[in-house]
Amino acid sequence: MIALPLGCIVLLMTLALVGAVVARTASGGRIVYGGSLAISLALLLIALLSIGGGSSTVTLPLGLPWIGARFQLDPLAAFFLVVVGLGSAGASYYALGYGRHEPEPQRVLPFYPAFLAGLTLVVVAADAFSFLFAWELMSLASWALVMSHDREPGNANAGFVYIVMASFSGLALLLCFGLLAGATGDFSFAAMQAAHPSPGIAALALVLALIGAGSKAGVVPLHAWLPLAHPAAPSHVSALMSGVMTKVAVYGFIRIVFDLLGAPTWWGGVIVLAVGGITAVLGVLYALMEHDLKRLLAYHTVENIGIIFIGLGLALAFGANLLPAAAALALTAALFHVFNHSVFKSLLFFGSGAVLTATGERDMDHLGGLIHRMPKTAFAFLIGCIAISALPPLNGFVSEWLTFQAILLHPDLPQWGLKLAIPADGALLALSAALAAACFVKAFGVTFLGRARTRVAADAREVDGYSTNAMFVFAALCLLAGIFPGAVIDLLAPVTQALTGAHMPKQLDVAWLSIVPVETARSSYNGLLVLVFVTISASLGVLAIHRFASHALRRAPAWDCGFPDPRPQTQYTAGSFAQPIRRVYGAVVFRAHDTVTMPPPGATAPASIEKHIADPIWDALYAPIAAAVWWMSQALNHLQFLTIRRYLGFVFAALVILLLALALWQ
Amino acid sequence: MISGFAFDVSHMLAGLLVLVSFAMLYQDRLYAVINVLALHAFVLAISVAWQAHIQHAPHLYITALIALGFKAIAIPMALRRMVFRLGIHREIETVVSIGLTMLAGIAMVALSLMVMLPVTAHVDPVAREDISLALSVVLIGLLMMVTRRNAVSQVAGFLSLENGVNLAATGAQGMPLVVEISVAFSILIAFIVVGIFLFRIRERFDTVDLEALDRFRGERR
Amino acid sequence: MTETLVLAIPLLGAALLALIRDYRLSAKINVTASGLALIAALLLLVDRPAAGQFLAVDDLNIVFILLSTFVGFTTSVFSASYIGHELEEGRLTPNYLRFYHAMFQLMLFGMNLALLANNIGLMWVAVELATLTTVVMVGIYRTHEAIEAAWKYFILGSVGIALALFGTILVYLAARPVVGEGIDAMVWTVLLTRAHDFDPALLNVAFIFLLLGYGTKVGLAPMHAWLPDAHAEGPTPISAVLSGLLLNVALYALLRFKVLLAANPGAIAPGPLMIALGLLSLIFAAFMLYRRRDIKRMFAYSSIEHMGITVFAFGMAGPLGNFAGLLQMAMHSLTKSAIFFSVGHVAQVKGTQRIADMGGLTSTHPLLGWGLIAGVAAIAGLPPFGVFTSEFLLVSSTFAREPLLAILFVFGLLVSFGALFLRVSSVAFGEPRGPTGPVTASYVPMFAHLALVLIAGVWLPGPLVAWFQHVAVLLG
Amino acid sequence: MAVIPALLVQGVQMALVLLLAPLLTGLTRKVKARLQRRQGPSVIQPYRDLKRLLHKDVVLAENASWLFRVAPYVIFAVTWVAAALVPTFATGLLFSWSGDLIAITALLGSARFAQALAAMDIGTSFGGIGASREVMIASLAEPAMLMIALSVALIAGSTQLSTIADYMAFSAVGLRVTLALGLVALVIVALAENARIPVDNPATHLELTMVHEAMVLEYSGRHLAMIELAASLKLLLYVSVIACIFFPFGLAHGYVIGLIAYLLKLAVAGVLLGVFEVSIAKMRVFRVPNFLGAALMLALLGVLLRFVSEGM
Repeated sequence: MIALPLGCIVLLMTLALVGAVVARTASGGRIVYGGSLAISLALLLIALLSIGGGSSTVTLPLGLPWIGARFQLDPLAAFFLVVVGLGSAGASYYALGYGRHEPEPQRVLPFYPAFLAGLTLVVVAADAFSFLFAWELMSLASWALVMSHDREPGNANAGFVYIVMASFSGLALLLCFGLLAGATGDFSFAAMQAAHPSPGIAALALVLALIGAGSKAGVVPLHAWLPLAHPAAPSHVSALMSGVMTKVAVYGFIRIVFDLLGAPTWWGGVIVLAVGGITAVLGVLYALMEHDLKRLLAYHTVENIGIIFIGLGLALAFGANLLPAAAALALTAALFHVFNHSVFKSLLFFGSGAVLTATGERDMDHLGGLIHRMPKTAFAFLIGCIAISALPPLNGFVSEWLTFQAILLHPDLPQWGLKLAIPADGALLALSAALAAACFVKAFGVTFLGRARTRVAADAREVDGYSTNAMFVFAALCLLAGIFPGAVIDLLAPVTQALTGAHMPKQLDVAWLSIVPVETARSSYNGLLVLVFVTISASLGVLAIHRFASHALRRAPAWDCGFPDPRPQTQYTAGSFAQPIRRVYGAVVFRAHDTVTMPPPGATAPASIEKHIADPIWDALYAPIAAAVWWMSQALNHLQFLTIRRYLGFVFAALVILLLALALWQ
Repeated sequence: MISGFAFDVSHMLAGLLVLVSFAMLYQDRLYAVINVLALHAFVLAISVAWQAHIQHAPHLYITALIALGFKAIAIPMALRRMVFRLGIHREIETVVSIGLTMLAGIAMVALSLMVMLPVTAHVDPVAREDISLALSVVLIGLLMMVTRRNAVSQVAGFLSLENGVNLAATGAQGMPLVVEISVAFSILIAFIVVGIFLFRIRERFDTVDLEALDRFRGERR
Repeated sequence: MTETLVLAIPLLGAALLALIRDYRLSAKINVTASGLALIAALLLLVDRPAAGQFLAVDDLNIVFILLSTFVGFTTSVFSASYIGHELEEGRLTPNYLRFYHAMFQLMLFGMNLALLANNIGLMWVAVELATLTTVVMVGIYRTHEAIEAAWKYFILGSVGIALALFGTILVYLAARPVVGEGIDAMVWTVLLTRAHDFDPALLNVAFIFLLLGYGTKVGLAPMHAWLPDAHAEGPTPISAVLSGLLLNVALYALLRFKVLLAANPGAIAPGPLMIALGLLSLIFAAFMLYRRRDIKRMFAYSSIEHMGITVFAFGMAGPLGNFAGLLQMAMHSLTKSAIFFSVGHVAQVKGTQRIADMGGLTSTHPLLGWGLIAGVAAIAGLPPFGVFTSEFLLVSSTFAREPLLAILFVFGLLVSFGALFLRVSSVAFGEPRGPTGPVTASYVPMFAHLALVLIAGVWLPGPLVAWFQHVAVLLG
Repeated sequence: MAVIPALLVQGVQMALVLLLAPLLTGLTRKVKARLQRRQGPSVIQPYRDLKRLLHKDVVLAENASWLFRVAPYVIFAVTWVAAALVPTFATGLLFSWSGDLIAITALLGSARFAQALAAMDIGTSFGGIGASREVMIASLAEPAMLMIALSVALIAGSTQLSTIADYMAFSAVGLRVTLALGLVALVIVALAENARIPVDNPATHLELTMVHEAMVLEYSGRHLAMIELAASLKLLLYVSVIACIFFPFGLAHGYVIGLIAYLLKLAVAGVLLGVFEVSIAKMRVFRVPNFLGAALMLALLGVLLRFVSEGM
């Protein structure tokens, strides 16, 4: 089976070259995106077919000469290949329409298939070299895509932060693999699995994997590149980066920590839990402060990565205490959320891309009322918003519910650290879910509802069929995964079986298609039934109204307590919507405060309000590092301007010091 | 085996070279430096000739001749003319005071003895003395280059450094290619001296003072 | 016989070029001679001559020779397309071009001689020859800056070369009691077989001098000062040759002596010294990259950085470390010269080397711009290029052995990575700045180098790996 | 086949909550009025209100979208389903396992989501103010609710309300710190979620203090009826949840006793709520977070203290 994905990768690489050639032609976009779509669908099919099967490996005479390039398709890889295939198929299809608006297609077309190839290659790589090769290739290709709109202000900075962070993540993983491979230089995953590292090494490797894979996934505080890079890239690429690439990073973490490291340790779970909880809450808080639609979505990716890591941390904690069933539940929850997030985040980025195409705006405060002008986009985006807010009956709720069920199993754990950490994480998870809902009320409400705030928003037109179809397909997936979660859970069974030695009970056998994580008496959920219930109740309500109530309907100006203001500027904006939350949470986290300047009574000057928000992580971590590097480079820079005599002095000093050292040593 | 007398003489000559190096370090006038430089090369020439004699290595006489003709006579003359023609200040600007420089020079000698004497225990005595004193000369030459601002005196420092290396080369008994090496070195020196002329550093930079030369650095425009 | 061809062709070429006035013809001859030298070097693969007293070919230097002749050849092709523009601009006169071409071949001769030499004295002489020729080339524009750069290069190089000679003499002194007087005590092949009997203390002192002496030519901090200016002020083909070849030649000399030390059980391990200097160079250069305004000077600092990496790798030693070092060195030669090829044309288009005056290159000159980006990505250690392979091996193997060193090393890599991308993205992206006229460039050398680096990143040929592994064992 | 009767009981449950909900609201209002020495409207006044609203025309703002018109039905349906999932007079109803306490919380979240969006749809500043305050309050109330669910589930070993109620009714649970904290927290959450004093005032007409009322400002006629009914249902739901977790008396003794017990519990709750509301003043909006934050902390503390009480 492994040969097929590799074949797809070769095809994608070829397509990248073709893309470079045909980029400037009229049909270039169709060729590249059509080809990518076909290959992605093939990948998806291959992955779905092979997820239940065993693993198949192949060694090619490439890469490091003495071990070759190894590739493997096991259940874990197959599952993530599903995510990659699905995400890239969607993005490619969407791009068939969206890509037509690209001003400089030659900056996108060659790199797009290469990016897809990199994503796929990471998942199937089975030795450290191939893995990192693919990992960095993925970063490089996506960097090129981030830089595709290079003349827009801020994008250069975005690309810079992104590539440096990507390199940082690659180097951290490199150190991690160096640790796992030992001095022998056997970098194949098989050898690493066989070599049981000592606890100290395993601990360090876990931390390095968390740093390396985490910074690519967007774990706080290593998330800084996401809100910069995602908005800069074209929207179908944003969808891929957010929906798929961060998942591939999660894959890297799972591969290293669950597969290569061997037996987990409980405090490893504590670390991952802590990081996950903080990431989830901070991610969503950042998102709430945002008024750029794509940045908001990027911060939500951070939040969802946090949720995934909570699940992974739980799986580690349970796994370390030999509770495989609970670990399988937690891991299933995490992987389910991986799938879900890739679907709804792609959908949301498609939607934001559609808005961008229609209006040229990403700033929500310049939008509004798009539900009238772009009904299809609005509907699909709404589905995405509900899904990401973890509301039933859509898919986001299911995975968060499963995570909660895993949290509920924590009294079985013996360690006090975990007993205290897990409920706290539960609170953070709940908080992030509630805040996410708040944030998407804001996102949808400000962008699509109300009245148009600008001319461009008022003149927006619905986007092309490819884009809307792509959104509808993903919206349908959100619903399907929400009402038939058992199918996804059963699909994940071989994966968790391979990684934790257990899997959740088979769900499709449960009556009424409910899902039952442990046993019926404990907890169960049935998305389908909830949907049917709600539909029936709503229908009953509608019927009753039609039967008994007045049908009359009058259109009139909005009442607004009697003094409506015709100017759309008086509507709530993203900033004003978030004001209560900013005041409650932001005052602590972001040192947020509003300055109101009131003119004295009688004066005709306008009052003004100014909001101040600091980014604590940037200020505390990135800014000092940047300043230190800058200071250091400044401090050393005068060494460029010395006289020859002084340079000779260096040589002289080096000589004397070395001789002295030698004399003393002897 | 080399006799005690031969050893004494070569030892004395090598010591003399170190002494002359110190003398050069002591000078603060350009002409004086050039004179001492000539003396330095002269002592080297004698030393090399002595080595040729005791090692029965006639090719070393060529090296000695090069040292005498080229370094002791031609180069100092060229330098003197240059100082005259270019109107270079006769004073040498030193970076640290002469006294401190001398102290540093003594430290260099101590260092070279400290490094060399233990490690050359198995080498024959002539080479041993020569090598450790040659190292002193090299280090003092480098010290001279580092503590003088003036290009000509830096060239003088480099020449004395190079004389030290030559001393070591000839002291190493039976070393092949010594002549070739000394020729190659002479070319290098000629390049330096001619370079100052050819690049017309005076014309372009007003002075051969390297501090001034260094002002023209690409990054400070 | 073949090895003399490798030497004779450039030497004859130099003589011939010294006589020819027409610069177009001499450019062609230059290319031809370099190409012939490359062919001769390739012949060495088939027919490896026995080691003589003066010349020898073995697994170590054949890698260097091939690399050297190849880069020499591609640079001559690049130079042919480069100098025409310089003549038009009036930066060079036909007379100077004649001189330039002759010197180019002479320089190649010097480098090949240094690589082929089986005699430490001969090698020293050859390195000095190569230095002198490059000094002249660096100063060929005769601007204030060029002369200053050449002068700095010359003085520092001369001191370095003198120190190297002192070290060489000490090696001879160490060898003499064992091997006996005369030429044999300076012949590599002989030295190597007898090295275990040498006086280790003497070898230690010798190594310090050789490390600082040849290290000056390698461009290791704190002896690096000549390198940035020499790269920035000379003609770009010379920058390419300096980075791609001369540094390697000096490194090669250093490696030879390292092998010698490694063969002596009593000598100090040269590793720690090389690691220290390598790390110092890497981190220092990484920080220096940030404030550069001149694009060629920036890439010169990047060369210092990479030489630091390479020396660090050889210092770490072990089969993996040495392998990584060799690969790093080869990849750096190819990549850095490719970068200089690109930068050369960029500077010609823009009429300046100031980074601030360049911008939007991928829009105005896509091939140059993307070529530059590919080169920078390669030099920064990103796949699919070969530097990634060597840095992968180096970091991972170091971390398993010396975690602290690996972290410092990774720190340096990251800092330099940031600087390179910071600068290159301002050159390659954004609003176009500066003149945007067409360029008559030969893209073949640049893309040939990049293609090779790319192939090496994906697949290393078996024989090459075998050599490298053999040499890695040899290096201890 | 026991499905038919089971389905029937489930249907009764749904009808029951729908019918009783306005009554509870009316009872509370009446108690409040009497305590304020007013006559107050009849307890069945909410039914009359609904009827009147149903017969009125809908006046729709000009730029209202489909979402604005669909939202009332969604809110109503979702709240109704959630209410139907809570055991009222009996446990183990047919569909009770289709959603647990977490799902119920999330369903209410869906209703709130729809409500807040609808409030934003017209593009008035009052809609915005209501929605933004509502989500702020919810952002604290919902986690608190989930933490309560967690602490209860840890004791009962289930998040299924039926199972919890059975466990609470039959096992020797005793008085536990966790439960006490959970009860206090749940009451706070219930007050907040139902827009009661001190968090919000269901009867206010001062715009700047409104939360829930500000959101429904633009609704009229049958749409408003749906929303009012949903609000009543929600109040009933919370009372039911509190009753079935903390006061599960009568649930296990057959439908009749269960029903009587349930009605009694509702009556007590309605009176208590009225008494509470008249005896306390409304808070400023920005003191609400502290109030709810306290609930969240109490619930979390309850979870953590559970280990302590288990150790005793």
